[in-house]
Amino acid sequence: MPGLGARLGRGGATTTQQSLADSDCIVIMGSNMAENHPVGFRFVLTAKTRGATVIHVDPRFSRTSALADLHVPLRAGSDLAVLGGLINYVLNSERWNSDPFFREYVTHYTNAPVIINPDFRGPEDLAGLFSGYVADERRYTTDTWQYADQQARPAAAEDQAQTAEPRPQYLGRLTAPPRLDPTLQDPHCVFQLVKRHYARYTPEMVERVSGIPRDRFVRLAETILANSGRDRTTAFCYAVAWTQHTTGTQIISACALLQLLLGNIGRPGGGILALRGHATIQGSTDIPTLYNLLPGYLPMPMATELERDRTLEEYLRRNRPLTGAWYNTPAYLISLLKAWYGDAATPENDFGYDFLPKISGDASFQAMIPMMKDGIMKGLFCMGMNPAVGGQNAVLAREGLANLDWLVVRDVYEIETAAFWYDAPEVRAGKVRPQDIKTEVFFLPAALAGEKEGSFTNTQRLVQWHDKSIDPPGDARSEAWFLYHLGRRLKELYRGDDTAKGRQIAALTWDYPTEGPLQEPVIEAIVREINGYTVADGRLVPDFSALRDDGSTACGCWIYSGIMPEEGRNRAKSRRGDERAALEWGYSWPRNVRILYNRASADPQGRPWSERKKWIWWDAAAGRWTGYDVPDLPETKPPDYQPPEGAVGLDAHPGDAPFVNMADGRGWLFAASGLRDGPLPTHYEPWETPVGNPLYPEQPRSPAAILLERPDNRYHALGDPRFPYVLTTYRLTEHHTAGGMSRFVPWLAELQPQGFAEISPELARELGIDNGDWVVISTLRGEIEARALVTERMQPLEVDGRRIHQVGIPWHFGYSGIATGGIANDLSALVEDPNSRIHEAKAFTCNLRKGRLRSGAGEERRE
Amino acid sequence: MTAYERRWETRRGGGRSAGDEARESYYGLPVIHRAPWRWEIPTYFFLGGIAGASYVVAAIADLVGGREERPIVRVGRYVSLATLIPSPLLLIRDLGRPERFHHMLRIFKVRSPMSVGTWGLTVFGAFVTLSALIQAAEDGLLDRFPPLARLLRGLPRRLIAALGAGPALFVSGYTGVLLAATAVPFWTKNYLLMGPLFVASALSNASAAISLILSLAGRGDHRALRKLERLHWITSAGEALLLAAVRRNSGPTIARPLNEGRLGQVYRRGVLGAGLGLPMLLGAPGAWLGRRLPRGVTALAALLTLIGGALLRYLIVTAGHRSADDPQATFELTRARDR
Amino acid sequence: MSTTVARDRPGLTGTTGARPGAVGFLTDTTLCIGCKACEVACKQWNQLPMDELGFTGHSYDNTGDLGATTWRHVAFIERISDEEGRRPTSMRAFQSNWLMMSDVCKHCVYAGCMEACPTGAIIRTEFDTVVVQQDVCNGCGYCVPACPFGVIALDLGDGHARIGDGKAHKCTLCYDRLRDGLEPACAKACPTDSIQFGRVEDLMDRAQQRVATLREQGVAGAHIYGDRAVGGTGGIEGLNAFFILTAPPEVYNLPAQPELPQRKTIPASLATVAAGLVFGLAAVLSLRRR
Amino acid sequence: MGIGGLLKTYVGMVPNPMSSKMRQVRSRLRGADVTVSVCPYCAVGCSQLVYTKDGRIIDIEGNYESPINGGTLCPKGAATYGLLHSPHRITTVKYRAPYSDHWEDRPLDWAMERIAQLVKQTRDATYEETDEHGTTVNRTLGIGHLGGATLDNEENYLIKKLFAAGLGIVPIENQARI
Repeated sequence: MPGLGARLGRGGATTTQQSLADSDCIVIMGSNMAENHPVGFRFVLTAKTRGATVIHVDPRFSRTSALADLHVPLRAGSDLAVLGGLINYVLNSERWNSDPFFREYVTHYTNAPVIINPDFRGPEDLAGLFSGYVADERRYTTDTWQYADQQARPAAAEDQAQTAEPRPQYLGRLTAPPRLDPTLQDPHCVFQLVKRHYARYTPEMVERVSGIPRDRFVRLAETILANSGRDRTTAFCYAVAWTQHTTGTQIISACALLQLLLGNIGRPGGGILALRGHATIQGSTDIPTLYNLLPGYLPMPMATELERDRTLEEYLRRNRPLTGAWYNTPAYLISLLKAWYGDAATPENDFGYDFLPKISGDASFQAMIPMMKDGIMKGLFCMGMNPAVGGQNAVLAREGLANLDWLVVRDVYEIETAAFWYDAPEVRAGKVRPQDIKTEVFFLPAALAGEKEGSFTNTQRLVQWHDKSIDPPGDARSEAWFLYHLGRRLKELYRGDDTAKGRQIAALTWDYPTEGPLQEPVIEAIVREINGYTVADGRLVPDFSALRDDGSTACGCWIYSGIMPEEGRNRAKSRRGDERAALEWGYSWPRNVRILYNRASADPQGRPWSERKKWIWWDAAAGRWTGYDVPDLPETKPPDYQPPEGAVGLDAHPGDAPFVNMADGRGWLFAASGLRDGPLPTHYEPWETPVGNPLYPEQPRSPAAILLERPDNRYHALGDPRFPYVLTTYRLTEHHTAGGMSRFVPWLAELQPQGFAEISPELARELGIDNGDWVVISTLRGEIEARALVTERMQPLEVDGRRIHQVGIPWHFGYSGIATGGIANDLSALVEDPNSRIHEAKAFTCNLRKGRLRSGAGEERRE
Repeated sequence: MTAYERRWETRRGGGRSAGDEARESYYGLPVIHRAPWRWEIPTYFFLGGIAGASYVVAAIADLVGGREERPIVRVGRYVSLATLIPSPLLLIRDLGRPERFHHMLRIFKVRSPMSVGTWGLTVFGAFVTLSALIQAAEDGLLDRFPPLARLLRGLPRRLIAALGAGPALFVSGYTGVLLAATAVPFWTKNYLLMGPLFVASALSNASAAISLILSLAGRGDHRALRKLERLHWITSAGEALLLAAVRRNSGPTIARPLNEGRLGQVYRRGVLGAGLGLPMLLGAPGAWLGRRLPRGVTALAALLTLIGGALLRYLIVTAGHRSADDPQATFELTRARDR
Repeated sequence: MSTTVARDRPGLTGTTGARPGAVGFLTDTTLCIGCKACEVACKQWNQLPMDELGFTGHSYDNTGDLGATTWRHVAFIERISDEEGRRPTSMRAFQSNWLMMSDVCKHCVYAGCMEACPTGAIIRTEFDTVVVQQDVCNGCGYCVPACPFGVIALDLGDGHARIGDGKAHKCTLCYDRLRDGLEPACAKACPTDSIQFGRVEDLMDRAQQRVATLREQGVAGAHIYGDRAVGGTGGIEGLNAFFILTAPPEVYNLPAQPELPQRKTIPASLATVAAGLVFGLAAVLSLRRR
Repeated sequence: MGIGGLLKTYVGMVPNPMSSKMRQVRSRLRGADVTVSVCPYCAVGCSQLVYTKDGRIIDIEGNYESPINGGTLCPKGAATYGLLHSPHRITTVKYRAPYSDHWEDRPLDWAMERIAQLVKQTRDATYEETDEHGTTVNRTLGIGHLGGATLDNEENYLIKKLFAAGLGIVPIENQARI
């Protein structure tokens, strides 16, 4: 989640679900929490019963809205305009300017006072663009975005290689401490830049863009303001309805910006809770199955025009800041190399640095789909993922699968991805015949939690262990089993191969002990490796502070280091809960901190902001930070600490710097680096939109969005009359993602047995549609049919004098299993947010008519 | 196609939303469940009613009648037996678990008409059999077993008949109570009328059944026939009045099944017209003016009455189902009125 | 729809005839998020098959009603716009505009199904809950129309109940779990404590406080369904599984003031006997010797 | 029970003839083994208790101890038992030959060996030691991996380690971007 990383330093939820119970106001925006995280919603209701106000800002009236005090419907894709409006409203509000708390928090804990390079220009000056735009490459050079008086040029942010996670820490080298203006008056200081940038986001403008009536917006803003401050905190909950936009990262970072201004970060009942959708989607970013990351958010080595990490030394020069927690990057990377290549990693060979593959172009999920279709990718493993349904432009995704030489699907059911060659709509419609599909398909039955042991990392960075209770049935095996034995066989096959590819696999340490009749690898042996150990005696390290850059330590993922601090103590297994931080329940990275940046829960002098909101505080007598949580800074660093000349790492941060991962220890209202489409969140329309952009008429859509337009992935022009409706996709409580884990389960399938499209009675009247009628939804990518669920929960909005209709489609459904229906992603397109490379599924355009598909494809089998 | 899809086919217009469909009631879905009974139950109501009533007629004829009523007694007893025999079979056939029919006799529960009914039917069964055997003995059908025949002829015939008349009357009427003691609007709203209606209908059917046989047997007993016709006429009149009362008492919503559609036809043309009106018309001269009717007419009137009786049971049960399926009927019945 | 405003009836509101120590459910719809965890947890624990109703278009309710193989059913009623068709902005506290209610067997203090049962298959357990003994029920089906709430049903393998064992089924309030001191599956699963399990008198106290709070917060329509004023009327004397509703019962497809059917048994019997005598007399007069 | 009891039970207003079988009813959790698990669906991280008897899972419920779910579950979590025991669960290896129109059953061991061979073939055919500038890249774009967010952290670790560090596969992606 780069949106958070770029401003706060870590790409993870800043708070816990339990902490919501301490909130005075909870804003759920870009999320349908009650439906998609019902159990997490308990804490929202707890807060509500304690008197908190719950606000749901969403295009649809959902099960979340039904429990909210305030429902604010907006046009899908206008979120950033609303957040910008809130920022502007707050900055000009009487309360914010009169209550000293806000100014104190902002001047000490954020980079508001920092003076920025005077050459910087914003969209209001440059017709919707920031300074440094390279038009023909649709990208920015960020030199003008930098802090003033810094010699070194910034690095990562301007590279062309696509990073899913930003690297705010790579703010070059702070050759001089940032120049500050505590009065916040300097025209080039961040505060003034922010103020100027959002000046045009007035309530009137918000209404024109989002369709939220002025008074309703003011009610929203006033409620949030009234519930932020020394003694009150407001929390934001968001999910993929913010992420899945070409400006998704910036929407989220706008929220971070707002929460920093309101002094809600790092405090109980405050913060930003990212609600993630899979059991360990956080874990799979921490220990990434992502092409551009190494474990612990270390970037993959690059081989591009601008970034060429030929050697370890070059890599570190680019990727190691002198200040902040990332100063120890060498220790983290070299320990990782030792964990992976063991004895083959020596000082002489840069610890096997060359064994690591280097990345050049985009190889993200969206890029992989054309790679398959174009024959660049010939073999594919799918482990618990269902691209035939979940892939954007799923039609193209299935064409890609059909062009592979081989495909290995590991799952528990015969999901669409395994059955595409005989069951896909195009096959059923007779457009393709199995006899024409060359792909060699393997379906390997997988094991489920309960049939294997291991750990998940939940939405609040909490690592929890699940025990194994029985062996998996029949040929079903865990992924660990599959990978371990596949690796064993491959090492066998390459034995004696002295080419580079032979040496690479030979160097890999792959000697895990196995157990039981199935020869399962011992999972806790993997946890040992992830936690890290000293190479000499194999003793476990207590946490990442013990990691060294001389090859004496090995560690598979530095941010998880400490999860197994000593033999036989797996902290993911600790199961003693309590009412507050529950520090003895599971293990939360980093260092078991529950609320991130919690230094900000105390004032600059280290005292709690208020009795009601105390979390951690400085105990002068003991000379250490104490409280309910693990302090998210060096435990004994006094609040008044001032870094000596030439200090490095965390020693370079003063005692009032909560954001330890940032080069200057401050929360970034202005993201000098780490974001590819601008230092300040700016509202651009979704790539497909029925309306223009009144904020920046010359630049209606994101200038940096990454386009993958091609004949089989065409886009709708801005305001294309053939596709007048805004389409948004979402989940239902009763199903899970692409349905692989729910549409095959009878008890869930019966609850939502068939795909449907939700439309407003107003639109239904225009098109002569009654509740339950069949409708066809179409885009330039594909068309599907579905039942119409005509409901007042959907509503048209008056946007800039035009009435905009919105159509909603759950994207769970497919052609396999018990509950079936048209595939929503057959309609969506491949188009990327430049920072996270996520697609835009929450707002694009479509057409809708009464009737059915001629081909009958997508019809559910029951008929 | 699911029921919902069929419903959609019929809709026109556009803009009808899920909210609209839940405006008048919860998507028109029933509030209560209708009785799961199939055709066996109304058939039993019909036959069981005749069984009980014809025993009553026979018993009364035996007790207060003289020589010329003997045919009524004889036929009545046989009819009673004949119609009783299939009854338990029908009831068992309707069970979800027929092999467990004896669980009915596991307990005796006064508040459950079905429990009481089962016991009543059992007791009545004994009387019917006994009386029928006695009759058989008197008719010399049992002469092949002289001791048994002698024993039966020795029994206190009239005493048994008197004792049996109670359970008989019960069997002819408890089914009405059984319907009354449910949550089904049409049945429970008319709880004071169901039993009487069934008794009346049972008696008129029984007298019709007996006169049908007598008339077909074609023996010289028009006196008896005329008396039967009178009874038949009175009970039919009672039945007609009770039916009218039911319709009136139900009120427009709950009475809807009687007024609408095919069932409305069954009610008006079938039960009221063919089943009650016509036979009463045909039978009136015989019943009241002492006219001697052609046997064919008597037979026809009797036959129509029997068909009408069967239709009545079908009507009452089906109307109950309809009212159970109609949420407005239940709301009508249970609307909050501070009792 | 007939909209019965729930009037407080002095002496009856908040009272229940439940026997001391009786246990039951309080289903507080104002906390319900319509997630249907109760439906699934129930089917999981009781190993009930899925129903094949298909897509209904009834908002998010694809379960329809309670039946032989569905013992918890979440109703969804959309009341989004006001009279002028305006969508809501600020709404009344807790659940509003989209009503969701998890229905279940009411375990009546005096239960129509149990009174009707001729085999004694339906009994009142030591927890004062009403349970069908599957080894006794012979599927006569008389309990079905005897339930004023449309809860119990025969599984004849037709409709969407698919075992077809011919017997009557309904919520057992997890009798087997209670026997081992475990919380019923639905109440345990409920993420928002909309479904609460406990001793009826405690739950009733809690419900009254909750209703009071809700009314203070402006939820005028908030009321208890299942005390002796509403839902537990007419000789039912209260429901061991009762509810907090914010709209008239009819909106949720519940009868406002149902009656215990067996109340009719005695008057109906007397009327029948009377009729028997009248028509018997008629018979005597018609058939007497002259 | 005495006569009174008998009458009350069998004739009274509240008859209660409990069958002997009914008297024996107990929950099936009696004598079951229990292990602690985590819900495999969304990222809330609800703790679950998995009950087993003679090597079979008989029930999965929420864990009261958890500070997150405190015993509760959502419908998906409550259906976890159904996820494991669905009639649609496949427990044998299925193989579809190129251009074939049907599945075939194959032994697991055969499939493993065949997959290893295919990986080697494809890798050997598509491996890049250096890019056009002569920078060592040691990678292949010819093989891809999808998935991870539904697996275990340790499994994600093995995927990245084997596929990226051991085989030089670049396109490794999961649902984190979806």
